[in-house]
Amino acid sequence: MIYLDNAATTKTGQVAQQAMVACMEECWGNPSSLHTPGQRAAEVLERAREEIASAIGASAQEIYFTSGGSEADNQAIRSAAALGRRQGKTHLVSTAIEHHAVLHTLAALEKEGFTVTLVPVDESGIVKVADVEAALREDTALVSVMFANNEIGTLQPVEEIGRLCRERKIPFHTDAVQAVGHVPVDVEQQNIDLLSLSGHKFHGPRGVGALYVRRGLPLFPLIEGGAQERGKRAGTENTPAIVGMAAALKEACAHREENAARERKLRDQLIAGLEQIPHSALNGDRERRLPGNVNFCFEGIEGESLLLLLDDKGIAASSGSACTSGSLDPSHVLLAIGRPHEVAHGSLRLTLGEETTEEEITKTIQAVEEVVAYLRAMSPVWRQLQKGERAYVIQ
Amino acid sequence: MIYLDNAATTKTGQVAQQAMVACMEECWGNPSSLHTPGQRAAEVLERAREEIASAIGASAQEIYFTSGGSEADNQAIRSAAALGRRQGKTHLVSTAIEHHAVLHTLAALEKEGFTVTLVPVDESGIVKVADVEAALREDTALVSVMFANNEIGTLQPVEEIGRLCRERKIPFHTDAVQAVGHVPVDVEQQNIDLLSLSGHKFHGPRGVGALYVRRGLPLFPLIEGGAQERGKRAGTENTPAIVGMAAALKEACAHREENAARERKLRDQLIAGLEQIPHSALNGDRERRLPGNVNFCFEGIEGESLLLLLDDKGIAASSGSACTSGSLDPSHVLLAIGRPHEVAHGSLRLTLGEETTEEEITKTIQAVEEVVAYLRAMSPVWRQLQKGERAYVIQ
Amino acid sequence: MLYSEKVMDHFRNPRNVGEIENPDGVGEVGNAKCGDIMRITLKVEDGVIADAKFTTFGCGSAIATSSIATEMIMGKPVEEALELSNRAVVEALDGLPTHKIHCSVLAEEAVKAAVKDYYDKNNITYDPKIFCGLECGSCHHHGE
Amino acid sequence: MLYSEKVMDHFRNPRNVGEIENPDGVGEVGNAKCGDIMRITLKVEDGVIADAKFTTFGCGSAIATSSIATEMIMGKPVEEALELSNRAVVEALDGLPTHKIHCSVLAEEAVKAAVKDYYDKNNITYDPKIFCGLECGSCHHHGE
Ligand SMILES: Cc1ncc(COP(=O)(O)O)c(C=O)c1O
Ligand SMILES: Cc1ncc(COP(=O)(O)O)c(C=O)c1O
Repeated sequence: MIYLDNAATTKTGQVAQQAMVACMEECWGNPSSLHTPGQRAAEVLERAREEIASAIGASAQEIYFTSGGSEADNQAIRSAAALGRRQGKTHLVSTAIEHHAVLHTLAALEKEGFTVTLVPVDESGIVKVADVEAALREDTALVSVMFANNEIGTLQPVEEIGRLCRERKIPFHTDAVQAVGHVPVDVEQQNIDLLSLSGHKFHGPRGVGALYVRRGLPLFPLIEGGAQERGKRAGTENTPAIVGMAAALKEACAHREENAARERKLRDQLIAGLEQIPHSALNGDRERRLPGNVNFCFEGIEGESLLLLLDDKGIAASSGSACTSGSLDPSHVLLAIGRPHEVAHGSLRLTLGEETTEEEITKTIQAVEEVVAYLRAMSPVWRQLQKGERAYVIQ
Repeated sequence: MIYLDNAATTKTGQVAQQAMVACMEECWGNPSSLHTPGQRAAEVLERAREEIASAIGASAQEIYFTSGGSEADNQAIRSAAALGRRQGKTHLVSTAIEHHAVLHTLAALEKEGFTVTLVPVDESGIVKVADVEAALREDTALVSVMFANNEIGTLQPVEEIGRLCRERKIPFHTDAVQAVGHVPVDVEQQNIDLLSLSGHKFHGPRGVGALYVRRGLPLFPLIEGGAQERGKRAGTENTPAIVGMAAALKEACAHREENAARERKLRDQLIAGLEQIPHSALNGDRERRLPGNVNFCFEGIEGESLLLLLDDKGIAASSGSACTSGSLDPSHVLLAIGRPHEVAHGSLRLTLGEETTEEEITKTIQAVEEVVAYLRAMSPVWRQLQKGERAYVIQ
Repeated sequence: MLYSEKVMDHFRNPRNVGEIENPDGVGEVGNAKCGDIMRITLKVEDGVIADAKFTTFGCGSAIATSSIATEMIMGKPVEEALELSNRAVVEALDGLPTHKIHCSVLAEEAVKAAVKDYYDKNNITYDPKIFCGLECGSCHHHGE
Repeated sequence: MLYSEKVMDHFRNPRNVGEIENPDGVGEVGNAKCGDIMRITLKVEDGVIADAKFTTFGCGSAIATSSIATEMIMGKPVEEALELSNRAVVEALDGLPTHKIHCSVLAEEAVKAAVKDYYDKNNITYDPKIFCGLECGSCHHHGE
């Protein structure tokens, strides 16, 4: 199996698994308990908090553990909105290409009386700093711009947007779920006030994430109950998963540069290979993208059948993002970069990992070529394109 | 170490750990991905859903996985409240002894315009069905009564309250976090519409739980985003933990009766032993309590010092519940059963597990006797009681 | 698996792929914007469907439903082909995921459109009601 | 650990537990409702604290702060004992968790109350301001 869906999830690495099992065996107490097993768990919990903090240039008291990236996004946005509401600020700014955890939370807030401005992106999938600036208002309560897009891998100008927000004292959130462990992230340098991350995107465990909240910025709970996480997130702390996530992130950061360099090289080989396919186009910026992300549109075919046939050939890929697979609408990200509906349906995302080899890339190029040709042969759209009865969207 | 804090958390059992590791090794794909690794994960996820459902007499489509008991409680209550609001119903009924995940959510809703009635309990810690009935109004949107109390272990008349609610078409939620896997739970027979459970209370993993929602009852998401859990709970599914929880629950249910019988016997021995200590009193009902729960008040001493000294003797216990350890207020549950503040501060919770032995119980009785005597010897309150300068609260 | 073995079989080994030259009836439904287009061509001999071929732009189940639909109408009198229901297609495939049911509707519509074309070309009169709904396309099935 | 080793040492091996018979000064602060009561008794010789003992109803840090407070005032002139601050108690214990700081306040107050009692019994005049706040108890520190 050639696994090229690392943006959907990564395999929990041995480092993380061992840390989890050790924690379940040795430090399984409830960290809120005062007895020795509880306090032993509290210690490993706080050590993990320090490790996560240091990986993003934060301090431990600024880290709140959550059940994953979605919860972190929801809490960050709802909390900033609640704070804004108290100050009479009910305008929220974000982009058209955010993850649904952000977009749907914004949509819910819109129903609750907030006004949302979604800044568009250019055809390479990058938001313009000036566009964000133009969207800011006196009553803007939050700006949320993702660090790296999960579909097309584009890296956003987070540092500059953060600076804008800092100057205007507007809280700035970034969904860094796809970035942390893969590209340099530093909340200080990048002027970030709120940041979401998720364990399973860097070979850590599933169902655990963290929200960074700059010291001094109020945080409201999304899940109410016990006094865990300094009263900001109730629920018995998931110590084994937290410890596993910290171990995985430490490992990812230790090898970040070498992994990124390897992936970038393979990524560019893959892009070069797929570009040989006629009427294909890379989605997203060629340079400013995640080291492991490749995303293409192929004219005349549809993505699901493409990925199912690749699966038959032993290649695990995706079309759009995993969590929208139940939907029939084409990717909002591809529409946002200007791909027409019919082409947006024909997308393929291949996301590399540390384990990806050059041989796998060669095989993948070959397989995609074959499958695209096969599907085009049975596509009425492709026939029309070839007969000139329909105009090519991708030249 | 004699571990008598199983209500705070249980050790993740071998059954659950092995299921988790197997899942992380074999079925680690994202269940929303269409490729083989994803679909393999989707299959084990759905099998786990069926197992959890069958353990509580539900069907698989009625189970939504969450990050634990707190999230399930929050979502159940907020969802029922949102539904009520649409129907012009803004009255919520619960009890004075609920877990903070319930009480704090209700308090938050109160600020949002809901009216909350907290029904009191009698001195044995059990809510009267007639009192719940008297609290119901035309505009009652939800009744939430916990199945078993986490501090004093009392079992509530869930089935009868469920029947009342059913007759009046009021959604009925029960926080069954302490009950599932320990006492018989059947959503059909017990007339339950919404039920919360949490993996780590029956030797399953931490950070995973489930919300049962009766078919036909609308459910609103607490965490927005991807289309996971049929659009009701966003976030990449925590398959390894879910599979681990299902395995643990299956195991717990398979041995439930024998475990309960053993624990009940040891529990009663422990109660009998501790009652020998002068001016001590059992909290909660003697019969209608969890098989593993023992909770005492000792006059003239304070609980934290008691449990720290027990810890020094190798016994892990708790005073009040684990997640309120940061608080200085005495337990709301002990106050609700009529213990005055000064006595409520002197409580000790000992919660047994499958591994608890008779020898451990004997040692524990001995140790508690010693520690209580030691602390009383240095307590000014105890001196006053003995000199008759202060009246005993517990005879 | 998302799809039944039957769906995967028809997806992996689609029957009757292609385009009949000088067909007696052509039906094309769906649109590329919605992500599925099905085109069915028919050869009719003595009122019986002697051959049927399809081309499809669409997801796995779109390909599978077109494939099985051509199989199901082959050798049948055209009036019987008209009775092919999306439900029959779903059953023949051992089920489809809920959000893919619209593919079976599309397959039914493609067959109907091809038969209508055959009727029209041959001046065969029919009750227009039987083709009611064909023109609406299927986009509204997409939950938009 | 929740508590420093120093706290645990004073909790496990409390110094000066007990009640001095015929004490020269007695201070009792806190109340059982709030979960802590500290009682300190003093023996004063030539204006110097010759002996100090405590009894405490309370949590681990309440016991530890009482213990160390008696140690810290022992052998000191009473005026110096009056200068014992809760901060000094916290420092001597290598810190206390935030929600336990009130225990150190209680220890400071218990010492002050005992000295005040000594002053009152011996008709020693003092500026009442130095005992200001003593009567309020410590319940308001509990975040109620
Ligand atoms: C009765 C009750 N409800 C809810 C919870 C919260 O569960 P969790 O810690 O899994 O969020 C607990 C335990 O912590 C509990 O005992
Ligand atoms: C950019 C982005 N944000 C948020 C999420 C949600 O994270 P999780 O699945 O951990 O809730 C994901 C991945 O699923 C993501 O890629």
